[in-house]
Amino acid sequence: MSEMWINMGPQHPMTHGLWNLRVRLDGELIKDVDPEVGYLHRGIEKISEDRHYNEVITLMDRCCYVAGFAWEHLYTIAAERALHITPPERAEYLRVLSDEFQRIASHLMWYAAFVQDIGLMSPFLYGMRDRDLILDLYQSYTGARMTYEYFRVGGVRSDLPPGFTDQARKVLDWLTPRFNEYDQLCLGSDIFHKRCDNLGVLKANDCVTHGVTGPMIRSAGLKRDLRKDRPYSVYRQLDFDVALADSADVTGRYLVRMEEMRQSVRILRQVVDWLDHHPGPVIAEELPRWLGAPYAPVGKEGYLLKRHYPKGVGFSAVEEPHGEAQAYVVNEGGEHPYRVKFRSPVFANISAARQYMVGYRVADIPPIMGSVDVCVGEVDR
Amino acid sequence: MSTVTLYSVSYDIASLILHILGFIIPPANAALTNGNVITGLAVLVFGVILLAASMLNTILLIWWERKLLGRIMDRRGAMHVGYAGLLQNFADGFKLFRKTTVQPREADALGFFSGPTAYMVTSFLLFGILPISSGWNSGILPLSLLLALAIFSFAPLFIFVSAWSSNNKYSLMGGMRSAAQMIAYEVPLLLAVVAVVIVAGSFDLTTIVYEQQNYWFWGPLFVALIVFVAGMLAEMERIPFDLPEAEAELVEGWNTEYGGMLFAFFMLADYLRALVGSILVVLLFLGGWTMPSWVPSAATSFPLAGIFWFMVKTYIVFGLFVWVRASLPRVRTDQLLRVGWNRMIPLSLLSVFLAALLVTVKCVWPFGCIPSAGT
Amino acid sequence: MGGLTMAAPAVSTAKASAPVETSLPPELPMAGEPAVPFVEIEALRAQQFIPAAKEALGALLAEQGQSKLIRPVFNWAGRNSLFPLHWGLACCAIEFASAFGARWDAERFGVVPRSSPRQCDLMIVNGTVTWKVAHKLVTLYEQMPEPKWVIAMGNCATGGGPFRTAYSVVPGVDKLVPVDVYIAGCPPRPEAMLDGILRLEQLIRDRKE
Amino acid sequence: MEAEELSRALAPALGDRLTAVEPFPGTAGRVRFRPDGALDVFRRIHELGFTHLSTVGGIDWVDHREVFYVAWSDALKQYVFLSTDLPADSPHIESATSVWPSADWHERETWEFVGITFDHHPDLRHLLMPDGYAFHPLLRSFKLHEPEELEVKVRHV
Repeated sequence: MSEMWINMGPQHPMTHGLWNLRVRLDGELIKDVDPEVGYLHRGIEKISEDRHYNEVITLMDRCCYVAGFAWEHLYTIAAERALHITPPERAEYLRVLSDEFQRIASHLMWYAAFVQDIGLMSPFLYGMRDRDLILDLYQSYTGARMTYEYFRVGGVRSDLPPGFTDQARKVLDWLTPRFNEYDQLCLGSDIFHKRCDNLGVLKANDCVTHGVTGPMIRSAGLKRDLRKDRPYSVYRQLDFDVALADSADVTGRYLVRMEEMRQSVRILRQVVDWLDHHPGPVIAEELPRWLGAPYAPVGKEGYLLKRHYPKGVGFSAVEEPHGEAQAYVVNEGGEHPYRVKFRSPVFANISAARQYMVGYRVADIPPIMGSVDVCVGEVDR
Repeated sequence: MSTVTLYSVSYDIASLILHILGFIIPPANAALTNGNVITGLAVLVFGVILLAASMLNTILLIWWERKLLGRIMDRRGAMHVGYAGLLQNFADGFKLFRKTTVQPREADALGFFSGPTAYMVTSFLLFGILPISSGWNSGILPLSLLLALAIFSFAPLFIFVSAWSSNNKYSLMGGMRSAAQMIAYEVPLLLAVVAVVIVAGSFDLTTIVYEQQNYWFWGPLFVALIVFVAGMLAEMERIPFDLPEAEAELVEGWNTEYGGMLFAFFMLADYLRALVGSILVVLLFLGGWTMPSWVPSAATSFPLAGIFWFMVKTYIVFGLFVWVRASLPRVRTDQLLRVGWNRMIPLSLLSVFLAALLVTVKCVWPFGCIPSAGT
Repeated sequence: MGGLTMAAPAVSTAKASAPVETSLPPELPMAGEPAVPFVEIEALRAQQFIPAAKEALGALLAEQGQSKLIRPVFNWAGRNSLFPLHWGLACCAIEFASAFGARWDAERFGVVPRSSPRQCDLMIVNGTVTWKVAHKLVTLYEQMPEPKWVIAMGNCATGGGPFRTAYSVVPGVDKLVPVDVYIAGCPPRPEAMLDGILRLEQLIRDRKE
Repeated sequence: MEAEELSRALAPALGDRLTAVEPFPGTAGRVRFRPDGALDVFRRIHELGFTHLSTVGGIDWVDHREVFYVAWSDALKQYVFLSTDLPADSPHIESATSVWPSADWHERETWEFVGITFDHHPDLRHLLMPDGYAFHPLLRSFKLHEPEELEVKVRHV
């Protein structure tokens, strides 16, 4: 059979979202790939220029819908730097709590999708089942399962409900043995190793050259985690290890993500203990009224204060479940940001697709792309 | 009548119908109650019963798979339609019957329509051959096993024809994978069957079952059983060997372009083949409708006990296939073919050798002695 | 220069129906004309016969479709076995997947996602529809065989949601395809999605289609 | 590495192509440079160990446009922020893809949204918007819909 181009997407079970992988095939062998994105481009960066600083957080949840908290955190750090606001410490812990639960939830979602890609049917249900427990926790303090709008520029919206920490500990106790079960289902199977070992290999220096970050670069043995390298929020106070693997293949990425979930559980236990013993305010008190300080009605007169606020730019980078996300917020003194720019890790990871896909077979496309963990929302923004 | 057989039941029904007709239309009484006419109608009734029974069983099998999968996955499966979702598959079938059948503009009409139809018809044909219980078969066919496997191996042709004529790249790749896979696994499958035939000394399925009165073949012919089950999984295109329908990369595989009734044909034929596969495992290795001697005779001698135990065994075997489906990932084409040619064929040759050994030594310790029949 | 000037892509909401061959076959040769090979005559006859047979069959089926016995059965079957198209647009797709998870298990209602539009009855538009994907959405809709339904899941599919003012977003999927059920929420919870499907079942039952 | 250190490392090699090095929170510093010497700056930064280009972006300041780059060094564990101003009438700059291959998609996106042309880019075509989209949406002159203007006319065929 001669070579042919096939379109895998935008509606294809492999894509887990709305994008298109154009593949040139020789029989079953991949000769070339050309990812095509933008089917979910909603112009978040443009709309943000038309929104108040806190309203942008609404868009952040929808930007990456499996890791909404990570993106809220990313944006709030940048906006706080641009507006010269410092959040209270308890708010920082609450953010880390949300972030790390989000990391587990996002990785569980990835697990559910990834095992389907290699044809395992039941773990999809197990991953979704355990993810729902975390979403229940979210619901108890934010009121939503996926789109939280919980962070604020200058802190978080509200404190935890009573009894939350006990509930969180219960969930963590439930999750810890589950990870071993997942491993048994995947790593315990010879077919899994036959399918995933030495597949989608992208060595460390290629990762650096092509801007790949996150579990992909850590699976290549490069110890790169912004939570350790440039600790933001309160990660400096927390004790955890960076998950590493050295095989640079799909199995390596699997191992890294599994270990990250275990490390997140470890972080969360510390955070939950801290939250038990350190009550305090959860939002900065010196906020301007137009930014929605607590108990201050936002009215027309509130907006007048905007002129008293200094100009500034804010740059932030956080370790999102998919990799390294960055935000750049330009504050020109108005109540809207002048320009917001986001760097999505998956955007860069997909753009390097040619490097880790050519030469494999068509049946390898789903596991490889599954191991990249594509979230189209943040690719297209 | 002392024993109830499928043919006797259909003969009774046919004769009843014709006698009632003759009573209603007195002038035609003599012509209608003629023995030849009754026999002719009996054959028709026989066919209808077979068709209905296999269809019902297939639909029940789909239900059984859905519920079992649901339980393994921590959920319930179909619950809403009928008791515990028993009517769900009937709803699916009627719905698909009503749907428009869309023929893609570039598709080849002849292949597009005849492929699924032929696939389903050949799958139905198998039920005329397989004995369900003693007397419940379509008569003594000395080579029924061979015939069953021959019809079973028609499928790649029809799948490939329908995939090719869909004019869809995914369908085409699915069809080619399907053909390659079925041909690769045909050989070990047949060799595993040869092992059974050597021990049983016959190609007739009924005889093979009778040969298992003393002990079932799964013990002494364990290697053959493994090869046969693996080959059957590949022939039935179920996980871990469901590459032609690999949903992750090939959308719906070779039936991507099929909707409506033609898609229903495919689904039905797939499960018919799954049913036949389970039945063959039961017939060849698990003693068919016989039960071991330690089972109390009350459990094996009630009316239609043979059919009952046979169906129980078949559904358990199919349940094992479902269990495999729920817990294993899918393999890749090249790995599948390599395993097929490099591992399965030597294994099946080994099983043939073991069978020959068994026939020579006659007795195997935990299982007992093979009967003198077969010589 | 502004977003408004962007021309809406040419899309169709018309029901996809195969063009029916209405042109009459060529006249059969009259007596006295040069002899035509037998095969050719047979072919011409067949050409004439097939449309007639199709028409008769269609009339028969339509009559059956009106029958008091058959229609309720088909209605029951159609509403109890809704196969949605397996695709994910945006956030709602995650809740769509959750609804098939262990806790909600949409398969209880006979809802099984299929990847090929040919085998689907129901398109659940689960997320923001952009102009870039609009014509693909319409193509998928037209590839689905009749009878088919559309559920607009979430605020984005209903009316653009938070991205309503954006330059690249279709403000509501009902601009592209006819929508039967709208589900509010951003994103709707899985219960809301199941409720939407049950409401669609109710709709089909009431319409007696 | 702080801004002064960065300045000392860069200034001798780059000369007047370097305009300023300022402190910038979250990074080693903000390096301002003249657009005509862009490639030299990229190479020098790459030599300093900033081998990972994170992102490229642009800002429309109405009278001029700014293009910025963020790079990361694994040895220093730090970001560096590069930025330069381009004239609004013909904003173009040398592509960074020869130094950092990862700039490919980021530059395509920047071209698409802010209208900055990257010379010698291997494949400068639409990425997120459909082919043939005529506008650069992130320019200040591009206005969003007003909600009441949203009655989009769909042509029924």
